[in-house]
Amino acid sequence: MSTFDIPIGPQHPALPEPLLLKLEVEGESVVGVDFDVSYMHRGIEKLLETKTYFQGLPLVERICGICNAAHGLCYTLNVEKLYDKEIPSRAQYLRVVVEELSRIHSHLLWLGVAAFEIGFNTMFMYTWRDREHVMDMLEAITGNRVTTEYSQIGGVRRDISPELAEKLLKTMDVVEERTKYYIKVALTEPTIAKRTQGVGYLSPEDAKATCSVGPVIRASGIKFDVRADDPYAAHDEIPFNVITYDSCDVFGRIIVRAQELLECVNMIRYALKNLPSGPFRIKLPMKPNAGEALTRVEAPRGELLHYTLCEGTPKPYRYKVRTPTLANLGALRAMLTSKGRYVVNIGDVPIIYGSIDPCICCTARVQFIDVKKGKAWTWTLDEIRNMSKKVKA
Amino acid sequence: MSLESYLIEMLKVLVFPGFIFIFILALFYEWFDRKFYAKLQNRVGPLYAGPFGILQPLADLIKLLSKEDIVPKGVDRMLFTAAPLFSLTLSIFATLLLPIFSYKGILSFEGDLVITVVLLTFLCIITFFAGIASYNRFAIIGAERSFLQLIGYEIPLMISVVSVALNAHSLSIQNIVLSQKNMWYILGPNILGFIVFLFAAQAELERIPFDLPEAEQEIIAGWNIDYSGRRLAMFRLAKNIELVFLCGLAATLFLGGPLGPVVPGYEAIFFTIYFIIKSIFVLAILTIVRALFARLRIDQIVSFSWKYLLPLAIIQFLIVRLIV
Amino acid sequence: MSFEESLLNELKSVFGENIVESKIFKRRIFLKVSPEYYYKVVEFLVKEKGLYHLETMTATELKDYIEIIAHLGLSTSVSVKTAVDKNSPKIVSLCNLIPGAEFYEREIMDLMGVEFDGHPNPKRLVLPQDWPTGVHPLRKSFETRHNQPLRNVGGE
Amino acid sequence: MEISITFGYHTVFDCEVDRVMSMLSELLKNLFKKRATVLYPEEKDKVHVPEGYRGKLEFYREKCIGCTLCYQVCPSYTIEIITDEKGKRPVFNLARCTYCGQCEDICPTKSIHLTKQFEIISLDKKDLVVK
Repeated sequence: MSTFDIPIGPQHPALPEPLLLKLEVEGESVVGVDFDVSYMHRGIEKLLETKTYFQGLPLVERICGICNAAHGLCYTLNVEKLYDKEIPSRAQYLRVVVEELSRIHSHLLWLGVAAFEIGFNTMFMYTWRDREHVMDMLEAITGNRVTTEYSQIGGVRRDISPELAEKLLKTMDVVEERTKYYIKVALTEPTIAKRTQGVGYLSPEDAKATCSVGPVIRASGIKFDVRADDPYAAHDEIPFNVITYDSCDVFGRIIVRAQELLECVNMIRYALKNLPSGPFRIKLPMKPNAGEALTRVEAPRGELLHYTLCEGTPKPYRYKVRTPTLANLGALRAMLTSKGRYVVNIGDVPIIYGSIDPCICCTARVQFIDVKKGKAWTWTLDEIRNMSKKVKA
Repeated sequence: MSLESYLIEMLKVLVFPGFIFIFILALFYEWFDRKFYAKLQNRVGPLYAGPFGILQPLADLIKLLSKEDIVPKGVDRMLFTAAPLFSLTLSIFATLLLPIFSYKGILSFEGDLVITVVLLTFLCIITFFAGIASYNRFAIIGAERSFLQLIGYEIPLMISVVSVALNAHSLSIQNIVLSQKNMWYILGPNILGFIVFLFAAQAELERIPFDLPEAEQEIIAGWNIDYSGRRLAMFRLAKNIELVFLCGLAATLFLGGPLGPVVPGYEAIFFTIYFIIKSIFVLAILTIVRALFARLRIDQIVSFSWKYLLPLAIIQFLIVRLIV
Repeated sequence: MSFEESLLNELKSVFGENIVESKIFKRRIFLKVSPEYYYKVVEFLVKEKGLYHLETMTATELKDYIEIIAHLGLSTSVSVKTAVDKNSPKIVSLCNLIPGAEFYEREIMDLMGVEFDGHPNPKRLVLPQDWPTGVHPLRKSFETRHNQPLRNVGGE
Repeated sequence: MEISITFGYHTVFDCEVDRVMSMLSELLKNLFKKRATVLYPEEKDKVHVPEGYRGKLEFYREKCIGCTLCYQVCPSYTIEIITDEKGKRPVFNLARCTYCGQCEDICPTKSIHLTKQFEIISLDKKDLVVK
């Protein structure tokens, strides 16, 4: 049978962000795939070199809207390593609370998106409705729904009052109840099982070889979680289980994420009960010591990595961000072109793509709109207007 | 034929229960479907156009009609223009067979039940040609899928319809309605057939879990990807009228159509009300099914039809055969 | 002796003088090796020590050379640094060893202009397809337009 | 509950009813629930803004000592320092503000405050300049 190419993206209803998947299709089954992630131009790494460490924090938080708490946390932990100062443990606990809250909101959001990708609109509406509870709590604690800006260099921005903690615990009860319901639906609903079991197979060997991270590798049965392996903030004191599942398919990824929600709820409860007293923030000078630092954080999508090289100036000499989606692209290719057990159907592409919880804006953060050197590149507004006239005529 | 009776016939076709009534009903059904779907999902649904957003489908239709007419390069122009027209006319024609205000429809003859099934198949074939006409990759896949789906659901649909006909000893809709005077078929032996018919109707209407030909997340809009403006409006209207037709057909075949207790002299009004209530009941079930499931894959749909729907339909047929 | 120190000692006993520099942090070792031994050190760590997970690869333009770092590791991590020439940067690719290195190397290729020998798929990844060749945004010679503060509205 | 019909070893038909039920009962429950949507522009009183929300910025001139710390931490060049009769002071251009709250955080005299007001749209650029 002859093959033909199907472009999925850069604009496509199933893709929330611009990515081009060039699928080679034989009838309804996928035989080849190629990516292009170069549609989001932001240039954040270069931009960070022009800002001081304090100015960089709000920018880093905006790399990704969904896992911004993880980005902010990773950045602050990373920069604090340059100072050689002890950070108060109350701040570390509060950081974990907000990080886990944002993980709950991200996983609930992902559950909705996954349901949407397989055409299950009702589940999509329900999960996003229940996510609002978490968003409200984030807003009450940090002052904003999405860009939390909670973790600051030297501690956290605000303390949690006892009333707020009480309210948060109550919200956790709601979240736990709803999560249990979603796990039940995911396990029992026949169409979800049909659409996800055996789909997007990623063998443990492939998962290791492609260096995939986060729920993707854990759903292939490999116990790898930065919170347990390389604990940061207060994670070495707060107990939790690393969830793994060995079905190696999309179904496993749903179950892993859903079970992780319950773990998050328990971690928040533990952190709030055992919250140490003391200051929640110390002041640090604008200028860190020279040196290099590297921090890994388990973002909702997987291992997130920040690296910085400082030459003793207030501005970083080099700042590097590696987001989980970039690490999972190789795994995505392996899933989409898996040959033996299950040949991928066109209908499965959205859910497989969705199963890595992609965030292309994170991945392609290192580019530019404003370019001086490339000759034909600095178009002024008038030039663009002229061009559009030409196209019309 | 006298002028007066001629005029009455004309009124029947054009106003009630013909074109205008069906048109209004189609828009109302779409509104009901959307609002009920939203309610199930704890949302608001259409809200601003008219009271409770009841005019929203009309507003959508007017908006689409007033849009620029675009024919993409490289399409088969004739087929591209003809497909929406055919789709609309066939679906309107089909509704004329429904017994809305009396025991029979405007068009009624021995064997009209066969025509309804034929029309349903034709509507699907038009979908296929509409997709093929636009020469788009997604449209071709959508068209392919709509045909594959047809292979799956058509035979169970026919068997479930035939077992009703067998029960009534007639292939005419009028006789089927009349034979339900004592007991509706859904309460009698035809409950399985009703379930099969509902699933097949869902597939015919391309709604979740069988909305593969136009699966938004997979192939964008499937066979109607290139249609816009007036042509899309016609397709949408045709789909809504098909919805009326299928709900009405289910109500007629299994729920006794327009039958119910009436005040003598006002049969037409009562019959119409009963018919609408019953078909809205069917629509509500269809909407719940839409909210209940995720979309199946194409191979799963075909195997679902052959593994579950067909045995169910055959069992239904055997039950009816034993009774009659 | 902590696990990091013993690992470092083992590395030093195997590679001896080729490990130019080393630093130990909590659960992390920074190594600097000569370019010839870069692949061999990584191979040793992946095959012998089971550090199959490549976290990422970093390229930084320093004053005299471009520094490439391969960050390997699960719970204890090793960052293997090496230096490549600034004018014609070229280094062996890790893709044969770790297939997951492909995307990180393509990213460095785009942004820093380092060539990787033996890369299976040396195409653009993060830069637009019509980006001018030979322009690498993360080089220090590349200037952004907005490196000066924007003109402000002031008391207008 | 499970309905299944088997001939010999072949399951001809099986349907697990309670599988579908968990979703169906939730659907029907929601039918009688109040909608979750807040019709925002109509029901403004229902929008709950918590204490400490980072909204429109307020500036108290009498407290400011002109230390320019806010200028140094602002990531998006929102703040410009000008000199008036009392000395140095910031001027904020909210069109550029990202509402990160760094200036409020670092201000030693609490002369900058982010209010709960979140509707900041204006037709005039000058309304967005806080003096």
